Amino acid sequence: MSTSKRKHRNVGIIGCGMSVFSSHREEVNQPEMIHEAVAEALADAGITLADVDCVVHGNMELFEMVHQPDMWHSLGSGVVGKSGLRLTTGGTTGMTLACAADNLVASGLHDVVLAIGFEKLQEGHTTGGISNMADPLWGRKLQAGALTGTTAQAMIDEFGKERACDAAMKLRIIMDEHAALNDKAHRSFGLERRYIKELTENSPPLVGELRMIHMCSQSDGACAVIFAAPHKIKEWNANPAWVVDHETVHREENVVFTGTKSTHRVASERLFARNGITNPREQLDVFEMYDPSAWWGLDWLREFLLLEGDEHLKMVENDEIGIQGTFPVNPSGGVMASNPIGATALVRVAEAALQVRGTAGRHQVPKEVKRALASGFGGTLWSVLMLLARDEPQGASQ
Amino acid sequence: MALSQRVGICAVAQTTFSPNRWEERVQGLVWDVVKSVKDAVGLGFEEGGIEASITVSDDLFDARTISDNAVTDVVGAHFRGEEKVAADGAQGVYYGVSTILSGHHDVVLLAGHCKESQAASRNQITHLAFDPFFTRPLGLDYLAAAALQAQAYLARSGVTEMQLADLVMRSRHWAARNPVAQEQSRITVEEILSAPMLADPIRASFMYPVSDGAIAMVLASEERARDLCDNPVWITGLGNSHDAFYLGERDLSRAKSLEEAAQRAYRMADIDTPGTAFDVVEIADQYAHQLPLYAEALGLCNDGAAWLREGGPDAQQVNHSGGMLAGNPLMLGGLARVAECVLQLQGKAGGRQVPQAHCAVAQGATGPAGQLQTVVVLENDL
Amino acid sequence: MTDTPREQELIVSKQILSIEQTFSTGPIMGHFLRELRDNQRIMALRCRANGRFLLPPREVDAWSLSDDLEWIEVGPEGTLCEFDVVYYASPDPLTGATRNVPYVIGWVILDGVEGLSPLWHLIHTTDIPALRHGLRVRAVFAETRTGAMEDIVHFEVLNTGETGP
Amino acid sequence: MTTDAFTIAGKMALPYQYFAGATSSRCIVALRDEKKILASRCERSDRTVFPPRQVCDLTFEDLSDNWVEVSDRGTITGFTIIRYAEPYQPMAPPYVLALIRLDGSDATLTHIVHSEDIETVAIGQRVNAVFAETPVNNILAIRHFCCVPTDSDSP
Repeated sequence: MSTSKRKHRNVGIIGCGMSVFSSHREEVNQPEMIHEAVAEALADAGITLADVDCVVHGNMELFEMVHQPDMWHSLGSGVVGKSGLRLTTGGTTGMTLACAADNLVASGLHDVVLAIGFEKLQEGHTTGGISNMADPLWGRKLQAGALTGTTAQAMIDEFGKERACDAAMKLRIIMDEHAALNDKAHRSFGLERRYIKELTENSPPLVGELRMIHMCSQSDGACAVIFAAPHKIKEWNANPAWVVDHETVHREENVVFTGTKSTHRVASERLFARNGITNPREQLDVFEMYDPSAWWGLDWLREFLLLEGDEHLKMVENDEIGIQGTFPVNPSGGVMASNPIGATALVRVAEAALQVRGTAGRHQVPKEVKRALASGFGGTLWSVLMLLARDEPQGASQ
Repeated sequence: MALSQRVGICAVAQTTFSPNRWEERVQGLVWDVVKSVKDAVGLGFEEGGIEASITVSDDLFDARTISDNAVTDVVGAHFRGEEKVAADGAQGVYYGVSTILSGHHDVVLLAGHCKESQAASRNQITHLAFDPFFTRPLGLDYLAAAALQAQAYLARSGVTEMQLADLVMRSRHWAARNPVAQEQSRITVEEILSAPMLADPIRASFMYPVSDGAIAMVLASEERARDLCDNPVWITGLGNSHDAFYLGERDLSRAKSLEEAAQRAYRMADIDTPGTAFDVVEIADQYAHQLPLYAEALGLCNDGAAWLREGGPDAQQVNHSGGMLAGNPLMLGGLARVAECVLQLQGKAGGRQVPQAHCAVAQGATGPAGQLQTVVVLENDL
Repeated sequence: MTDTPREQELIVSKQILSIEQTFSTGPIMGHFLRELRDNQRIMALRCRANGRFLLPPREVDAWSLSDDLEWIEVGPEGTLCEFDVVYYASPDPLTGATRNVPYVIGWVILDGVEGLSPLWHLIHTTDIPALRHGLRVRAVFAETRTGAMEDIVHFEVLNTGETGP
Repeated sequence: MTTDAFTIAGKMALPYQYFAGATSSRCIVALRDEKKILASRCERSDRTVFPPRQVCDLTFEDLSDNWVEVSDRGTITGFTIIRYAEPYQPMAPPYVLALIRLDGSDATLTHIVHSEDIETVAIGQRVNAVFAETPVNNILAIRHFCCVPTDSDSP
């Protein structure tokens, strides 16, 4: 796993599309919402449906209770007459789709692959759907979706209640400020920094110190990303974000929050070792993190960036993670702004690609982006990372 | 375009298929086959061993969000990579090959499971594949869709009910020689034709039986495959294709997406004359009429009725496994076909062995009336 | 055909979708659940390869990939190592019914378990603010037991004043 | 075989709400209130399709305002007789489920066909739509299609 891999051929992201993200999409059905993202991705890439060879689709069946939804969704995905694959892995689904699209192009099996992540959470019961991931014989009666207060409690124990709560809320406010710059964001509340303590205290608790305001949104939405082979990128004179590498780290079925290194840290260690990254904060220019809550986002900064002690708190306290900061995190507003679960991790890849391609518009970070990192989260603390770059990677065998 | 290198299948294992494996959870079924293939290639999940796992299962069949989370432990995915293909298992082979050809992995575990017996009925699951406003209210499910397909195909081809009955008997004949097959007992024409009509022209005896089971394989790059076993089976062609969703917008008497999938796979494998190219053919015949229908689309014959009359299935060595009519769960239909091809090409097919088999084709289908079709071409070193 | 979206009726279909299931325990969970039901005993599996305890027991130890496992009786008392106070009312996906809140979920290291292998279950308390790591708790078994996790109704907090390791 | 294994009866049950979207809603409302069948027309693929759709699945042309009213009469192009029972079926079996090509178009939809003698239903059978008497917000706003004599009503 830590051995250096030689990619058969390079793969670039040349088009990104997102539907409107909202909790109310009564005006479109599922394939129509998917089509919004697909049409935008094709337009962004400057190609047409005829140029696409293969469509990779993913979401979670129980959120909408549609079996093998890529069948019905072919009405909006463009897959008819083309190759198709469906992969799903939970919250990481979007990132798995990106890895799959990268594999399918790099393998030579397809030149142009369209990855589509999707969820229409308004059509089902999100927390109930997530609770269904627990074993029916032992955890399902207890599980409350993806809600847990254990990270909040651990951070309070480690850093003291006031500092931990303020840092979590500061991160939440920064994400809200970013979301205000992103036209696609589902929600931006206009949270004000001067009310940091009141915002925490006045928000209803969900589980322990995890409060409503800390939690990600519940969104309908689709994301489409187009991956292409080098000769197509040249032929179309496209503006690519190159896929450098990716790493998937799952964890056992039973959730135990302690006792091992985090999957995030392990994924980073492996990915960074393969790609010569010794100082991620220096060598990476922007990070799109799958941050399901302010507490997890805060805690995971330390894990993904291989930090120790309270460095991650300082990054937040000193505004380093802001769009103007030295290490911008989620200039899109992240998952607390928009969370159509099966699309969410693919949105992280799309947003990282937009930053690398310099096409993020109002939420483009104001510095050169040579390398961007994107993360996906799901399952029982599963982690997937993808590294994107402005310059074409060297060393592909073809 | 031809594949840049070959990917080898080094080991396969299947549970016996059974109408109700009530005594095992899916974890137990999957562990049985994973352990078997892992031992066969002498690898674990340590550095230099199996690098990643690809699983095949379905959240609705498992009644579980993230059905692959249930098998994380038994596919060796703790602190490692696992990706789930939520479609017929032949799609898992398709994806598995791409993870190796991309250069990302050298050795990959593929493990699929499905317990059809868990839900009250399979139809209640496949009903939910239909859209909520225009097709679900009509009570559509995959059985109803297959019946419309069967009616259209029989009307066009002239294949008779008696010919379908012969196919069921033929399935039982071969299944009796396949130790993992579910329906091994002899059955008479009278029994087949007196089985209840489910949806004309599909009788209960023409439909694949409710089945539980698991399948695992080890896939490896050309270089590693030769180290891992003496006779790897090479994947030389892959193709898949989607048809339209609404049944009224397809010619149900033909399998257009299978024709396209086959063309893609054959182009890759450099096969010009599919009618004579294969020593082993494995077709995912969820319903008896699909065997001749899909044989036409695979280019094995032009006229399914004549092909059946003239002994085509025997001459072209189709479904010596017993096929899906002998019982495989829906998610594993194509994967079981690939598994049989591997066993045949490795000379491990016992009493159903095709002598001197060199080239095989396996087919799998996903969705209503085979909307998504997958074709895999396999060869051995001779 | 000139309707604006605002004026247009948008059709919605609301339903509860339900499919009856027959869940298998398999021999491992089956043994665990039978012991709960018949003997009010909590049985863990210990992996002979690495000594790790599996609770609830599973077919294979995910860390060692070994299925060489032995049964060991643990509990019924233990120590609370983590807990969540849940205020959010979510539906029980096995029944569709909405759960009552607040309730407490705890991770309990049962006596006899070596290492960090907690059992996840409900914690019964009338004093949520008093909950803390290290509290001693004990499994309370149901009068009528069916061979399910609910054969343990919950863990009750012991008023020993004692805190575990 | 002795085993500690046993089985537990359970269910998977959750609430869902599906949205038809603006395009399909327009069609369903027309079926329900005006007893009209509105199909979508794609000039580029030269197809008239029912169920309607916002975009053509083959060409990606925007069809959201490309409505054509099609006939409520048609011809059976394929059928089956459903004889197995499931709780979600629209009526007690046996009943005919058919593919029906509507007159004057290539729009072919799936629907139920009512017949005095279902065993005589065949390809080429002429049918017409019978609309539901009470409002229904899906395809069952057409209650079913009914067989009509072939010679009296040629397309």
